[in-house]
Amino acid sequence: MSEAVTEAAAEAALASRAPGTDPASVPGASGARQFWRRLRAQRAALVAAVVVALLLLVALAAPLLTAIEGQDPTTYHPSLIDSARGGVPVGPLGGIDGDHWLGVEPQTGRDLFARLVHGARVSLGVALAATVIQVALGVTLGIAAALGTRWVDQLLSRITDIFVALPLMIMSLALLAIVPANFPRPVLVTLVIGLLSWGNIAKVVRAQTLTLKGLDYVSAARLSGWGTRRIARRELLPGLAAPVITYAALLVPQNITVEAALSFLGVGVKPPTPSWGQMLTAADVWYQAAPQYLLLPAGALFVTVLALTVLGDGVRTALDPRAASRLRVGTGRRREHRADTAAEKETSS
Amino acid sequence: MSGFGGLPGFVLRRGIGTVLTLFAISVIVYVVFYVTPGDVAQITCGPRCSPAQVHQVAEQLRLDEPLHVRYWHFIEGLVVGQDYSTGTSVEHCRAPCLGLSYQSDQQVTGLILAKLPVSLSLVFGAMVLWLILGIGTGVLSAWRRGRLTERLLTALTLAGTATPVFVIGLILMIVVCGELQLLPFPQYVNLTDDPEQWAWNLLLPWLSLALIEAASFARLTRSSMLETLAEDHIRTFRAYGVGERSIIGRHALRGAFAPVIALNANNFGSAVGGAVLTETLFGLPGIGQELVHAVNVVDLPVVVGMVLVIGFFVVLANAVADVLYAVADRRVVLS
Amino acid sequence: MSLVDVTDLTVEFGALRAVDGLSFRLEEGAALGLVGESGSGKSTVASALLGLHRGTGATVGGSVRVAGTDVGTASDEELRRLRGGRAAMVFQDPLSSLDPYYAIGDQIAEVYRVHTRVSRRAARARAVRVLERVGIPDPVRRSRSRPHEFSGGMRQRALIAMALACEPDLLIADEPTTALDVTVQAQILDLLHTLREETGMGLLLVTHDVGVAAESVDEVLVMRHGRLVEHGPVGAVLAAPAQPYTRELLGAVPRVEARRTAGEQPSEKSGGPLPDARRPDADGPRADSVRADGPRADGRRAVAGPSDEVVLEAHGLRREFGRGKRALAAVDGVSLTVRRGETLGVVGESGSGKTTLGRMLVGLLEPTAGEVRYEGRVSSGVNPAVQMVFQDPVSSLNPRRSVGESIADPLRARARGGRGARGGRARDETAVRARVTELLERVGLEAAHYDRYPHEFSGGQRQRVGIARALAADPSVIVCDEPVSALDVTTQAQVVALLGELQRELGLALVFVAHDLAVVRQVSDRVAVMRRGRVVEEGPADEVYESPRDPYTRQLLAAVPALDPAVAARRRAERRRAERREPALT
Amino acid sequence: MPHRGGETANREVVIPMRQPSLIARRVAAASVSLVVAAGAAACGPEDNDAKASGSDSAPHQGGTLTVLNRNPQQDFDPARLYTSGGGKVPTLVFRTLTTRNRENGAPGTDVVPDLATDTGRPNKDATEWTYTLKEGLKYEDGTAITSADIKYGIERSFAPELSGGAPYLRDWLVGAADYQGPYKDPKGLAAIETPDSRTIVFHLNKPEGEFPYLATQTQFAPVPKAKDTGTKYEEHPVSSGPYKVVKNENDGERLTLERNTYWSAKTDAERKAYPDKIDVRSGLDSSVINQRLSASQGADATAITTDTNLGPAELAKVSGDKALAARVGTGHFGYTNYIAFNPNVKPFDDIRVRQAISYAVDRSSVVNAAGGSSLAEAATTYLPNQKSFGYEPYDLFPAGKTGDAAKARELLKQAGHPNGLTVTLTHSNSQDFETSPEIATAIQDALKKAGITVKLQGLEDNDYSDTIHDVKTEPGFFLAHWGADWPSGGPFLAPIFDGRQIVKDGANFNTGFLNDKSVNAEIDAINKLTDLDAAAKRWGALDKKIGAQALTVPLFHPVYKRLYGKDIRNIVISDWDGVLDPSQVAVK
Repeated sequence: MSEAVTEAAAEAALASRAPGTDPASVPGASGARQFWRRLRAQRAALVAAVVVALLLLVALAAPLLTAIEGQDPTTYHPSLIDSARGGVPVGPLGGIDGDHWLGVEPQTGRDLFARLVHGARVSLGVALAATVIQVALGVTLGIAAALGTRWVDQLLSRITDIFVALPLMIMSLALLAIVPANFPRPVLVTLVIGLLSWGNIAKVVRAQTLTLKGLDYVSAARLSGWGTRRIARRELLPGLAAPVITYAALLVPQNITVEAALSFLGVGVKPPTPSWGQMLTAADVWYQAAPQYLLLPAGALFVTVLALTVLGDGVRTALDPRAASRLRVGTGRRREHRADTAAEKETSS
Repeated sequence: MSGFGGLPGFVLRRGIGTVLTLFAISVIVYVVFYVTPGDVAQITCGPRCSPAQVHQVAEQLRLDEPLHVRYWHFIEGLVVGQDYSTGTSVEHCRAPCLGLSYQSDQQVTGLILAKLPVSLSLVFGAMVLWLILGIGTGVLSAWRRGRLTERLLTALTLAGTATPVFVIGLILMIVVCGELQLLPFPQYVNLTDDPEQWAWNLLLPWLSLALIEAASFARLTRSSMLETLAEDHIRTFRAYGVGERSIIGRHALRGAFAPVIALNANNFGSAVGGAVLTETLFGLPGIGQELVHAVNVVDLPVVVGMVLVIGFFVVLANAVADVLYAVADRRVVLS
Repeated sequence: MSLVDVTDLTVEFGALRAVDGLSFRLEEGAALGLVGESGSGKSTVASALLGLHRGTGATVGGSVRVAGTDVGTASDEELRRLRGGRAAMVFQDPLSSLDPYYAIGDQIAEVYRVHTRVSRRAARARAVRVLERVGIPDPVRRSRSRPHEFSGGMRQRALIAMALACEPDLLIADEPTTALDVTVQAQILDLLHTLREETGMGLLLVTHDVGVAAESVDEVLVMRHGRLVEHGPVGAVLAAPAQPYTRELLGAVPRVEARRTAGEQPSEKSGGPLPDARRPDADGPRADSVRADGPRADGRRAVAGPSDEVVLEAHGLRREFGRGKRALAAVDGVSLTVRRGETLGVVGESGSGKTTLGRMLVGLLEPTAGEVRYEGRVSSGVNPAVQMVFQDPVSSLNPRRSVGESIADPLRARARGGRGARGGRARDETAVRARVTELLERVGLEAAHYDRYPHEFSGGQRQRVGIARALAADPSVIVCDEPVSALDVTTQAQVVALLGELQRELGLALVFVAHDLAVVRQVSDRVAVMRRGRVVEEGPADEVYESPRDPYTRQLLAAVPALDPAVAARRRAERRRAERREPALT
Repeated sequence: MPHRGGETANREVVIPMRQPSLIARRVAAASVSLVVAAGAAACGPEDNDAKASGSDSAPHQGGTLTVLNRNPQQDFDPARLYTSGGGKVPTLVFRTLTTRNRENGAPGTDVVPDLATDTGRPNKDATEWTYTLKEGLKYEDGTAITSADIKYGIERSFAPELSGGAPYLRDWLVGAADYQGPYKDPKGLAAIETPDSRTIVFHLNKPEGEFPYLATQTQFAPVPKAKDTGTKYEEHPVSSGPYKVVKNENDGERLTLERNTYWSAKTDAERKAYPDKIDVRSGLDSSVINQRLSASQGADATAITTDTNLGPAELAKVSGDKALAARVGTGHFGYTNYIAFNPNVKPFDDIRVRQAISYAVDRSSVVNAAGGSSLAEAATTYLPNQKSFGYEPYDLFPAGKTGDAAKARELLKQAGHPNGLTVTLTHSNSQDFETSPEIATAIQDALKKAGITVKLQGLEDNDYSDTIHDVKTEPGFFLAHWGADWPSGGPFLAPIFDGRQIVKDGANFNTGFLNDKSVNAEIDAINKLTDLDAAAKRWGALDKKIGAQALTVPLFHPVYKRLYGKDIRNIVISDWDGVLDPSQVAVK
């Protein structure tokens, strides 16, 4: 099976090569606490984490926010647009004023702030849910391929190749056309993205499990009489956390852009449910007549993808012990020294 | 030990693997599109056809046969070729024959041969650009790691991934072709007819497709170079007074070569099909655009033919990557 | 003016002071050995000579003058001219010290062209000459092959060739032979010796192996915690060490000529704790510190010495890797027996198949042919009665689970499976925890360590956890795969002693797989010597060591570095004569 | 892919963009790269400013006309084209018995002779029509055009391999219902007689006064039997018009036409054919097309488009630039977008509910969703607002500018729904701004005020047309649109309201299932008339009579606004199809 993996996969594999000692670790701290300490040490990742948290909050509290503004994403305001000139918003800066914080949508006059906020709900929701599906499928099939017999490995790898070869856009078009209309569209889009593009993460997990399988502590677990299932759960899964989380953090922004592309092809989320992809598709031709109609969703998309990717990089560095040492985590070193001397005194007293 | 001993065996194994994969893809596509709603006969016959006429068209396109019979014809066509009546005469479609398009009665193989060069020239050109842009930025940010240039470049590359192609493409076109009128509006010119015009017209589509892909290459080049710089042999060369420039240029960059090949293969493969957005935006008559159109009118032969072509390129790209990987890093034995 | 003049050198990494006010001098053509355990700062000193700490954030105090250049104040340009031009360095791990993607010849040529303005072709010719000089056969063809196509020994020779390229005045060798087999190590040390005779080059040899120092240097300097302990001519220091630490260090070094003293040597009572300082350059796991009050008698004094009842047998074991014509037989038909309470030593160089054999005995690897019998019955797959202790302390314990959890694994597995002979019905949590605490203390650790994580322990402590985990399954046989080769000599002695005690106390059968002949002799009742997948000689330890029948065994024993310089010189002469008769170059 | 849902559907005319659903969202939107300036030359619905400044200097022969289109000239075979009035590009190659009058505005909706000497001579009850060909008509290869070629051309259009044409020949010609084309039964159609090489007689199974209109369609173009190659004929059809096909790449993606030397202006008063060469390029994105036309660089200066409208976004820009606004051609086409009811589905069986919805609908937000008042005009009548249709303005259920919520609530109360109603509006997911989600959401919002909560059901394009045209699955309340095959009330009202056109087991267009004896009789009566103006008046009256049943709620008529290159001369935009006619245009 071809060992070629995608960029994120290659990075993830690099990140997880030697889980073991690392000079920057703190005694008594379990993996998780160290992870947070290393993550906090990276300023960019911290800012990104805050931004992502904010975005999630906005997505969740969308109805509340629009209620505060006193608008909703679907009411038309014909009075605010100039019908003779193609429906361009009348007010300055695209109709930004007291009760329309970010102006009004051309042609329909719907409130842009409300649509943007509700759009976040769909775009982020679809992206996160699709990532969960991809990770779940990728991990299970990846581990099964690595731990199974040669024949199982060949079969699963062949299936992975097929799914990687299937053009995502085209198959989504077909699948989205087949399913009857009353099926909730955002859920359908999530399923399509999730079920079609898990190939790459499966390859990463398989490669990583193969390396872990060779490590002594996994052989020791087999010696102590444990079955393959328990070994997979207790020994392998924790080892997979680093590459999988790293890869997932890079999948989310990818999924957001795929949803936008599907909307561009006319098969994404259907009106009246707003999504950033949909707004972008409708807005890009208004680039000169009503620029803010394009800049808002494009800006939102950019900030989200930027924050998620920076956070992803930060997570990868925090999870990879070797990278942590490259980080020269300043604060940790002094405390660590004190802890070591304490440990020595204690053991040799 | 070198990877070359296994090349003929490897090529044979991958060849069989490719055929199996493509066979599976064709079955999946056939089943998925057989179920797609939309009465093909009605679409082909036209909106105001009487039920009798629709039935005649369905018979002529052999639509009323069950799925497995139609799939058998498809395989028969691939192996032996098919005969189609054009009314006045019988047209033989030589093997490998992918059938006729329901809409245009053109041989799908001919359609693909006409459209493939467009998609390939788009994707190959974009590949060259995204490699230069991506690796260049990657090396620069690895060289200047920690300093301002690196942060700037990383933010720029992230911007690339964050904006969809149809936004970048359109704005680029409006600014460059419309207002500044530096470039002509993209209009596909055959490479064979006029290479200079061909490149001139494709410059903008190449740029917008490359901007998106370059970002992931920049990030990968940077991280694998940093990884290589932490290796022991870099310390050896430093201990022998070798200058920083050649350490970065000769050794660190060489280390990043293998992962970059792997990523390039994957991106190239999916770009052939995935460039549909760029093709649609710039009106390039490529495989992606035709495929999306065919999906809309449920033109099964065209859809199956083109998905197979795209699938073939993805699998081919991965196989080539494995060989290059083995060449680049002799320690890898071709599995 | 001396070749190297170091006065009051201090090197600090943040708060850690790796080298603390060290001063020494090295004259033209002389050879100085820096000896010390991991974390003693010896490698940091070596790197300081070439100013490699510059730009890495370390603070370097005192002055270092090498071949007339003051490294501290030299400009980057001057420093670059020094490095490789006047002083060259050879590193420990030959595989990772060369660029995997370029041919060996090109890499040497590249270094050569940094210091002398010559054409690419001339530089490559120079590379071929120096490769030939260090004894690489067919140098023209080999200069075009890549590092991974060379064996360990050949790669180290290539690195030495690289150092020779610019004819430096000083060669700094940082643990040059640690990663090599003993026969190859002997050849490399001989090579260094002949090269020094021919070029008059000065040598600074950094090693943790006192024997290696004895073989190749004029003076030796013993270091501990970045400070000088003792400095003098090698013969005097080894014969009559003045400092207590040196004495204790030499005492802990296993001698290949010393017979096995059955069981008196207690496992602890090392002369006071050996505090280990966490050094960034620690090139091995930290020196171990052990509880002072020794193994508590827990009432079950098993019969001492091996009984004649056979507990584990291997018949015609064979294992192939790879498919078709490129299949490689790692183990090619091995039969041996292990009796209860007895230690079988399996010694051999890397690639001899000893580890594969160990894994087959334990059931981790399915043999291609032949079978393993436990107590007479053929056992296939994992057998709880046969456990294993692994070599690499880093990867033998799951970093994400506490030490106590890892040890409790076999107990919980047997409780769940209910298969074990003495496993009670539902072993509840407290019983498991009590048993684990008992095991922790039995191997010299503490109950409190139950919830600590592997990265908080030294190499030696981790091996003790590995042993505790093996004991938790109440095995009758433990296969130890290079259990101590990753540890410092003092820690090594303690772990070996612990194994001996456990064997006597619990009547365990041990299979001790290792490449270090001295350590194997110290622990084994019987010894099997392996070469290229076959057992070339087997028998009682003293017989095999004192009157070896097989020429390969003789060659192995001859290559073991002697602690007495005079003996070492005589052996080198013998080897050179044997060399001329039939070059056994791997 | 033929346009479905509404039923003018000639692929080539493409009323505002029959775009495959994937890029359809571009239908009205394409961005133009000009700086927006205040002021507007936006023209009112009535007058169309075809007399742009460009046409003052006299047009000359020569040069190359470029046509930038989004949809390819697929199946460029006279038998397969479904055109209105012979189409834009096809009419340059295929002359037909009669054709549309090539003049601006309303006169453009008349029928004039083309290959025939007159528009046809009917017998007294218009069941038999005779035509005589002009003298000296030749094909591109110099051979003479005979009446047998016209007969063969029509017969070919019945072959299943060459499907796609209009249904009228099948419905009107005697014994044509199950004829399968010359390949299956070579003896041909008895209903068409060719007594000699220049006369041809058509026998109809019922009176059809508007037969001359039908004779404008490409099926009436001559095809020499010797040169017929079945489905391959489209690659190089034999031309009878001013231009011949030199190159046809990828089934109409790129079509190059050059002068047909054997065509003579003497026998063809309608086609000017000034340019020497015509380069028809397609597959372009609508933004690109409008960009190029506005920039007018190089070859684009002499370029037009026959299928890409200005979108609302561009309109907002164009109206700001005087020079550019002058290069916008405005055209009207007989087309209506409306809400359709299925009276067999509750609660729409109650006429008061249908009336309540008619009152409540807010046409201004619908017009805005369709691109604003410059691109769509509110409609209260089913027939389009053009004289040729016998347009008679009426507004049976006046909803005013933003809908009459009070009247609607009152009617609902009477109908037994005091506290409002919940209904489901079915629409297509393709963004073609007729049955698109945007229009549906506009209606949803409009009816909210009248207490009617509307749930939306969006179907994929193919799924949508199958569902609304199948008697068993037709929803109760859905968006639809209809256009004329030719500018007369006949093709507009008959298929939708004639009881005998209800099709049980196939594509049914009589969505209201109206089977009113008096309506059917009136349709037959009008069909008898050969005086087209008289017929138009009676169609207008019939429209009002049907309107009372409130089976449909007319919403808006589209207005075409299209750019053309700065060097384009002699602009002619008729009301027949509202599109700039390439046969009249000059580039020098």
